[in-house]
Amino acid sequence: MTLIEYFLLVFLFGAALSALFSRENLTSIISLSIFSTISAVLYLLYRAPDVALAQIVIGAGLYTAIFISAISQIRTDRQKNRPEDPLQ
Amino acid sequence: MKIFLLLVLFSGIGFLLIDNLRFLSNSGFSLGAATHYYVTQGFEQTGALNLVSSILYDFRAFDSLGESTVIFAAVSGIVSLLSRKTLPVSSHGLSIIVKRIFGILTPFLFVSGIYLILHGHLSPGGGFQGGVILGTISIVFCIVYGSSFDYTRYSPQSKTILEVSGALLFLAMGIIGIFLEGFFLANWFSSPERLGKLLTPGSIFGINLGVGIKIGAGLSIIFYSIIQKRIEGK
Amino acid sequence: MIEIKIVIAYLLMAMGVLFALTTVIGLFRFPDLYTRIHASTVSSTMSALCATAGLAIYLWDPLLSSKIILIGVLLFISNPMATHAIARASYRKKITLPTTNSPEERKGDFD
Amino acid sequence: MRLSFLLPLLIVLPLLTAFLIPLIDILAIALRKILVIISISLELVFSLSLLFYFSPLGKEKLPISYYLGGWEPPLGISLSLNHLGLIFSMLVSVSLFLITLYSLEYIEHHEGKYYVLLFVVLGAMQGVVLTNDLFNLYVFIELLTVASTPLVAFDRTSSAIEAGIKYIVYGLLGGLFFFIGIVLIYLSLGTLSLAEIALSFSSLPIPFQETVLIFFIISLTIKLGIFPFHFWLAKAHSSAPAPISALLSGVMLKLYLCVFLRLFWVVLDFPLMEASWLKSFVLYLALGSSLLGHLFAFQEEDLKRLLAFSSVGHIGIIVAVLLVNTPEALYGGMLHIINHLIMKSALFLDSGYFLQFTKSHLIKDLKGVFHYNRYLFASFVIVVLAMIGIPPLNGFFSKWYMLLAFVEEGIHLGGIVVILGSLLAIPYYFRVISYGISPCEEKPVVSLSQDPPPASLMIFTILALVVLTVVTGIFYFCLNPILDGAVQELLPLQIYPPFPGGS
Amino acid sequence: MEILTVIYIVLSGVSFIRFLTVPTIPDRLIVAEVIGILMAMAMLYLAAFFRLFYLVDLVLIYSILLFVDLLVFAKYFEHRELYR
Repeated sequence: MTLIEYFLLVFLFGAALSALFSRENLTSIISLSIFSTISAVLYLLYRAPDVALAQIVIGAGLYTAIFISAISQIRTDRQKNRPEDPLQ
Repeated sequence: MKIFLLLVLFSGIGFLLIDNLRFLSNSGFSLGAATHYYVTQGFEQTGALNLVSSILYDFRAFDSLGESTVIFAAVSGIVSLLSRKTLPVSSHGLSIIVKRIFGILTPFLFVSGIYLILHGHLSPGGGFQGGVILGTISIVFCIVYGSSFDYTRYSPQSKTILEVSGALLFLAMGIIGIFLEGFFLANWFSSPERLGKLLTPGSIFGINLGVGIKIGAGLSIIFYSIIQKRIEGK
Repeated sequence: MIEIKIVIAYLLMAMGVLFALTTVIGLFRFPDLYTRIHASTVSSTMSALCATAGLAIYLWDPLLSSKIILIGVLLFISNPMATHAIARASYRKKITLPTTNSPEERKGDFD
Repeated sequence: MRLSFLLPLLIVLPLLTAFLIPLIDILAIALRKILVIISISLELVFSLSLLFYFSPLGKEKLPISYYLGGWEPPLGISLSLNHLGLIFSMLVSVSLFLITLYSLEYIEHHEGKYYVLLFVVLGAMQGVVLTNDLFNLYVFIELLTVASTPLVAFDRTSSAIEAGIKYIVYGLLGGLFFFIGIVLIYLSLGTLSLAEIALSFSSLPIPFQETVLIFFIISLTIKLGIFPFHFWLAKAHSSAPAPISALLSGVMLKLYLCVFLRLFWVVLDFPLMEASWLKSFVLYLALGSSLLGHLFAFQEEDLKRLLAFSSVGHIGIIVAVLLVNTPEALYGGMLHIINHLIMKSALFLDSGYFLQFTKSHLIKDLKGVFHYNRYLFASFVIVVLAMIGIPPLNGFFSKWYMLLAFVEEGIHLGGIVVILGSLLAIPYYFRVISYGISPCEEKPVVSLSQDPPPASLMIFTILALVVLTVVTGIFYFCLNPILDGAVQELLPLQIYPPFPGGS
Repeated sequence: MEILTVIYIVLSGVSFIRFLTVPTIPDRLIVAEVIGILMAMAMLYLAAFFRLFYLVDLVLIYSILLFVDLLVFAKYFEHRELYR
């Protein structure tokens, strides 16, 4: 079981790096969702079902929706002709 | 320059952490008297089969009060920062296949959320997780059926009332504890023979319910205030 | 009797693993998006069904097996739905159109 | 010990009010002001009753504690109150009372959410002061950060939003370091109660202790705005509305100083810190930060940024003098905490009143504000004199004690920084005053034609703070019993709170 | 049971390599879906291996939320906004 732990940790690290260094916002958020899934499996391996449940519920259900709704508010260059309104 | 300084700072901190964690894993983690008490006496003293829930909502319930107030403050702040825009109501949604299938799936989601909240003291889960699932249902309505589906049925005012009533339920549990046991946020679970039943007459049940309602309504409010957008040309 | 049950369960689990392997190979080998959708959805749904059915037979406990089968049914319903949504979105955004059978000819079939 | 239920009540009452305000907003908006006034007055009354019941003036002796949920300290969370907590609890109640009264007339939009956040901040502040549990302390600090960020960005101009983003990023960064420290302590000691940590922290190996100390020091350096992390502070404190600037710069920084005092003096091992390089490093860092703050304030054009940078200077000198760790130094530092709270709140509230009439916050646009309300401007001048340290006012005495403490311990750089700070403060404040008094014939201010808005409560709060300035200046020795108790608690070889004899 | 868990986790890890090399965003969505399903199966077998059967509830919740996730992504990808 320790071998699979190390494998999951490497996998987790890859997902985190992919979330950091990807060019598109959407790709980073998908990576973040994968990240939360992997960490939930890790929590299950360590037998912490409460934490795993919280991680699944928040990471899969909520983070992505909130993050996506936030990045959908980012103005592209085309729409940037309203300087008086910082929150769009 | 700034990035270089930050790198130096963080690498130093990482080195310190690794060094000291090695010390910790050599000398063994110390579990204090409190942990021993939680594990051995937690069931009888709190009436919750789920130890995590008993620690969160009974031994350290004041922390949970603070944390749910963090959510409350975040909701208030987001609403006050983003509330100048009008919500464009739309009922496009996704295709008919998705709509019908989510008609089937949503009851499952709802039941599992309610289950997590009500069985918070018996199985893993609790108010927070169940509340998040209830909030997710509201998000799903917006995604699948268009934003008018949820907005016309449950107005922001009713969601605010739900959120506030959840928070007040939490405080009421604490204040009832003063009258029954003599301490704020005391658990008024009194009969050990009811250990493991669903309707335990304890404050953990009520606090779970309050936190669940509050978190669900609060997250729904946050989502709907973030997706607000001014319609072009109006 | 019990041995037959266990054998069937192991057989189903092995089929699940086989389908999962097929999914991953398909993800790697297929050339464009729409064929990869085939690989992922069809065989991963099948994999999930086989795995849950095998586990349910292996455990053979009324409440637990019904819960596990419920998971399989939910995956069976919702996995094609999600793939449908993704495929529809990518068709609308005109991403990696297949070279033959171009969507413009078959416009009515997709809506 | 019957009255010890006041301790949780001090935290729960503001939270209850905050939860009730949205409900009241839906039912009847007119009731909101009444609820706000009643609640803040009740809070003040509770705090005063604590003062007159428990303090050296009263019947019962400090410290007292309250066990939440009836669980004894290693199991559950307990609240405790000693002299230090009494001082800060009083300060928070009184200043929040005045700030709330001020903002009843100052805030124009989204009043409901404003009061919700203000009361959450009040509850979190009382929680930070009163709690006796490390993780609970972290929860309340986070609550403070999260609840005050929307208040920083409350004007919703682009600069305010930028300041809010900076504020929350640095606040959460500081909270992160704090959390790592908590994790290290919990992994090694297995307890979170401050009293138990204080008992057994020195049994750990010394490099480990130093690591924990470094994490807490980084965290509090970020939160207090000491030199390498000072840049977020001026922006955040200057672009908030005036009562919030007073709250942040006057009260919240002092609250982090309270955390600083409690953590390093009584919980963690102060003799270790004194023995190692950490103490002198932080001391000279704070002195340099103080000098830099005054220098930045000297060349600043914006009035509120000037006040914020001056605040950086004063916080640096207070941290430095507290680290000297003699009774005189602790006494002078705590006196200066109280005085700086009063003076800075008064200055921010005053400038909030006057900046209503100008078109921008720049100092050169302040021309002629003297003629709107001469009495208030005179009060501004009085507070500025106190800030510089003119003898009969309160700034003088605390600066004098700090100077004495520095000189007695042989840290002459500290004395030089105190004097230089005062000398630098003279020109930059007098520039403001001279612009204010100068006539405005050649360049009328934009809103000159308007009558000043009816602002009796605002004027009342400012005058109350000015009266406090004068009174604490002349009768500063009235604070001596409580301050002496606090200094006695902070000196080494004092065990933090008593376990037995709780409620 | 544990060998099945290991197989599913390794398969999802291998498909994560494909996640990094795939050309377009819908491809990534597909790969994420596959990873999610494989991980759900891994969790299921883990529950059976540990004999902690309340973890099955957790997989149930995860298998629904995964598709909520994918729908959010698909909708954002299609419309670049969520309120429609």
